[in-house]
Amino acid sequence: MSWTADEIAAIAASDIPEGAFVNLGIGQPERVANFIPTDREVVLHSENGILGMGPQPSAADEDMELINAGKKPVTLLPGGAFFHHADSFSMIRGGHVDICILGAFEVACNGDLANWTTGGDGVPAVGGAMDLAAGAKSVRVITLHTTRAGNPKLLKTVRLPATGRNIVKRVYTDLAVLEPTGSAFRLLRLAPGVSLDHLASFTGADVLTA
Amino acid sequence: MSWTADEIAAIAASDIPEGAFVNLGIGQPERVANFIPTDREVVLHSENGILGMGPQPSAADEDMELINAGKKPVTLLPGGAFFHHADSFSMIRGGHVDICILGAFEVACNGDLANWTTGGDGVPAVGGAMDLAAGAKSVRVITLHTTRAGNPKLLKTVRLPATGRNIVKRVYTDLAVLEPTGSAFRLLRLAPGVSLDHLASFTGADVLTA
Amino acid sequence: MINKLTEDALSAVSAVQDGDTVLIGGFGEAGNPTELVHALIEQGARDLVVVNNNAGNGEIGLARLILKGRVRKLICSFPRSAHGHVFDDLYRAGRIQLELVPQGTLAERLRAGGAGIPAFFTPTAAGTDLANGKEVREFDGRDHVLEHAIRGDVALIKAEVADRWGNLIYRKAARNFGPVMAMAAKTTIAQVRRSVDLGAINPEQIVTPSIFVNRVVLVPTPVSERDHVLDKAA
Amino acid sequence: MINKLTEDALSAVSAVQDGDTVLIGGFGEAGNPTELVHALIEQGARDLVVVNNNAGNGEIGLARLILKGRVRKLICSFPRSAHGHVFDDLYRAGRIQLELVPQGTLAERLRAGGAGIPAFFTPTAAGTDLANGKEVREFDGRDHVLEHAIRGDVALIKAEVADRWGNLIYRKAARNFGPVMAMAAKTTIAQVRRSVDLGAINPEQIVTPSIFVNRVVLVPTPVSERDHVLDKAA
Repeated sequence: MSWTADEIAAIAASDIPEGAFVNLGIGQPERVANFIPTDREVVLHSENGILGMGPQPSAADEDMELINAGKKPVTLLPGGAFFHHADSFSMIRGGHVDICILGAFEVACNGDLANWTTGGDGVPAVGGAMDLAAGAKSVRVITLHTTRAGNPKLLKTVRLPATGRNIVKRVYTDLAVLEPTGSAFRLLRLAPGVSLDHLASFTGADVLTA
Repeated sequence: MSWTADEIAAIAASDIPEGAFVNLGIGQPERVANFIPTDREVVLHSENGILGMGPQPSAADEDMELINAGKKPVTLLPGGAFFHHADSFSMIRGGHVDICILGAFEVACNGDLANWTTGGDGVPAVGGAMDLAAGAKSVRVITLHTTRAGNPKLLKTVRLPATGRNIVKRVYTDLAVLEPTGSAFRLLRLAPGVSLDHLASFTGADVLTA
Repeated sequence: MINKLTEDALSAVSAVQDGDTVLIGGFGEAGNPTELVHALIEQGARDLVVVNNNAGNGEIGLARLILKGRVRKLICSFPRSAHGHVFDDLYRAGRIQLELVPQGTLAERLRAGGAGIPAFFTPTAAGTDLANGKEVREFDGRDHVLEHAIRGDVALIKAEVADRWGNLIYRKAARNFGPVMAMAAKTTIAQVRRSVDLGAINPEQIVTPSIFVNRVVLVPTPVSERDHVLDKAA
Repeated sequence: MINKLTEDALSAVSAVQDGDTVLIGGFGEAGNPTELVHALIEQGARDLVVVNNNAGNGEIGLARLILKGRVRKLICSFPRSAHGHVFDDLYRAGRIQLELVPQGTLAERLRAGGAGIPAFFTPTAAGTDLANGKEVREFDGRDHVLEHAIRGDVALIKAEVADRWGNLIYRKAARNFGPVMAMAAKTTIAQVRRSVDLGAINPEQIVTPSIFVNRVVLVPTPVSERDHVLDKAA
C-alpha cells in the first residue's frame, strides 16, 4: 500500500550517481547509506569533519572520536579524510557537496523546507541544517507523507519557521517521489497500491502528474 | 659615525623577546635573523606558509620548494610547520604575529609607512606588505636614514602611496632608533659620533629627545 | 627556551576572569576538554559567555559548568543531546541566555575571529528567523546575511599530541572546532594525551601551528564522557 | 569506480574555454604547475583571466602563457621577479590588464570563493590606494575594506602525492596557494609527482580532500624553473 522505510531509502539511494559527495541528515536519511548500489562509489560527508564515512562498526570497535553528525560511532573508508569544522562547512556552503538528504517537518511546493524547530517552547536547535539547505547542490528530503496525526507534511507554504527557501529539489515519501515545481508537486513515481486520489487527499498542495 | 647594517640588525634583534613570532621583510630586515641572541628562542614566520624558518642552507642543500618570501632557499627548524596561504595570512591579519620588521621608502611621524610603490611608471607590486602593516602587533622598520640622494626618509607625512596608516611603532636607521609619536619622532638611541643637530638636519620631522 | 607544557590544569586556567568569553572545543563528546573545564570550575570564574557546538552531556564538563551557574550565555548550534537536561532546565527557567547559530556560521565566525576578518556575508539562514535583525545583501541574485566574528578571551580545546612550542595534532573527528577556536582566542589552552620532542611531529602534518597555542596541559587518560554518563544513568 | 588519475595533461585541460578565469598555483617557483600550464598553451584557450601570486619567471610556465598573448588580465600581488621581463613588457605596452591585490587578501578572496562567502571585510589596505573605490566600514574603531570572493572556472595546481579519489598532500612551501585554489574553482586539476593506492595517505594528513579535486595528472619529474631560467640566461 506504500513503501517501507527501507524501500524509500533504496529509491533515494538509486538516485545517487557514481562519484557523488553526499551528506545524509540525522535519522531516516542515515538509512540511505545501507542501499548505495554496490557497483557505485559514493563518498559520504559528515559535518563534523569526515569525508569517506563508512558503516557502523561492531560494538568492540566503537570509537567516540570517530562519530557522525548524530554522534553515533562510524568508520572511515580507505580514501577518507579528517578536517576541521570551518573546512567542513566550506565544503557545504561552497557548493562542493553534490547531494544532501534531510528529514523534514514540512516541505512546500515552492521548495521551502522546515526541519529545525516546531516553534513550541522547547529548546531550539539548528545544527548544520541551514548550512546544508543553503549550500548543497541538490537538497533532497526523505519524510513520511503525513504527520502522526495524519496531516499533510507536503504543503503550499510552510507554517513552521523555515530552514531554507526554494531549495528542495526532490521529496521521497512512503507514498511517492515528488518534485516541487513552484506552485505544485510533480509526481515522479507512485508507490504500488497507492491511488492518485489517495495521494492528492493527503498532500497539502496540488499534485501534477505530467 | 653611524651604525653599519649589521649593527642596526643586531639592535633590532636585541629588541625581540624570547618566544616571539616574528616576520622579517625582504632585504635589510632579513639580516636580523643572523643576530637573534643565542639564548633566546624566536620563531620566524614566512608569509608563504612557514613557521620556524631557519638559516640559509649550504648550496648543496638548497631546495626550491623550501624558500622564503624573497624566494631564497631557507631551512626549517625542529618545531617548524608548513601551512597554506590563507592560514599564513590568518596568522598575520589575525594579530598572531608579534613583530614584523619591514623596509621603507618613507616613514611618517604619525606612523604611516610607504614601502610598496615609488609611484612611477614601473610595474606596481605589493606582496604581503599591506597585510603585515595591518596585522602584525608591532610593526617596526629598518631603513637607511636618508635616500641615496641624501633626502630624509623620516617625514612629517608620507608623499608616496601609503602601505598602512598609523602603524609603525619603531624605526631603526643607521643614525638612530626612533619612535613615531604622532607629531614627531622620539629619539630612543643615537649612533655613536652622531650629533643631535646632524640627526635633526637629516630628519624631515621634529625629533624629541625626551 | 619556549616551553608551553605543564601538568597543572588549574594554573593553566588561572587567568580566566569573570565575564570572559570562553571557547570550548568539541562536538558531541569528541574533542571535549573535560579536564580543563573541570579546572575552570575549580578556578571559580563566573558570568561567563561560552561558545560550544552543544550544551554538554550528563553532569560532566560543560554541563557541570552550566549546572554550577557559571555560564551567563551560551552561543551554540545544537543545545540538545540524548543526555542533556542541565541546559534545558536552566533555559526553560529563564536562567541562561542562548544565542543559536547555524553550525557552519558558528565555525566561520570563529575562523573569522582568528583570521582578522570582522564580518562576512553568508547565504546560510537567509530568509529564516535566524537572520532576523541582521543586515541582508544580495550577491549573484541571492540574499546573504552579514555575520560578525567571534573572538574569545580564552579557548579550551583538546588535541592528541603536542610539542613544547605548542604545535598540535588531533585524532579523527575530535579535531572539529579545535583549530578554529585555537585561532580565535587571546589565550589558547590545549589539553593533550601526550607530548613529544620538538621536531617529532611531521611539519607537513601539524594541524594547529604553535603560533595559535599558549599553554598545553598533559592529560594522559582523559575521562570518557559516555562511560561517565552511562555509569550515572545505570 | 572513481578514478581521477591520468597521465594525459592535454586531455585534462581540454575543457578550458576562451575567456575563462584560471587559477594557477605557486609562489616563486614553488608549487607552479608548469606542465599543466604548458598543456594549456597547447590546448589553445585565449582571452584568459589568470590568478597567480606572481607573473611568471623567464619564458616558462605562466610567463610563456602570457608571452603567447593568451592572458587578458592578471590578478596578482607581486608581478615582479628577478627573471620576469615578459609581463613587464606587455604591461608597459598596455597589452595586459593588472589587478593588484595584497597577498593576504588574494588568498582570503580565493578561500572565500571556495567557502561560499561572497564578500568579507578586512583591515588590509584600508587608507591606501588599493582601497580606492571600495566600500569601507568601521569595526571596533578601525576602517575595513569590503573585498569580494574570487572563483575560477579552472584551477591548475601542483601537489606531491595523490590517490585515485584526488586526495592531495603537498611538499614544504610548495603548498602555498594550492589548497585555496583547489577550493575556489569549478574544475580543479592537480599535477603530482606520484600516486599511491587509496588509503595509503594518512587520513589525518590529507591537506586537500578529494571533494575539491576533479582531475590528477601524473608528472613524475617536473621541470625545474630555476634550472630552466638559468640555462636560458647562460
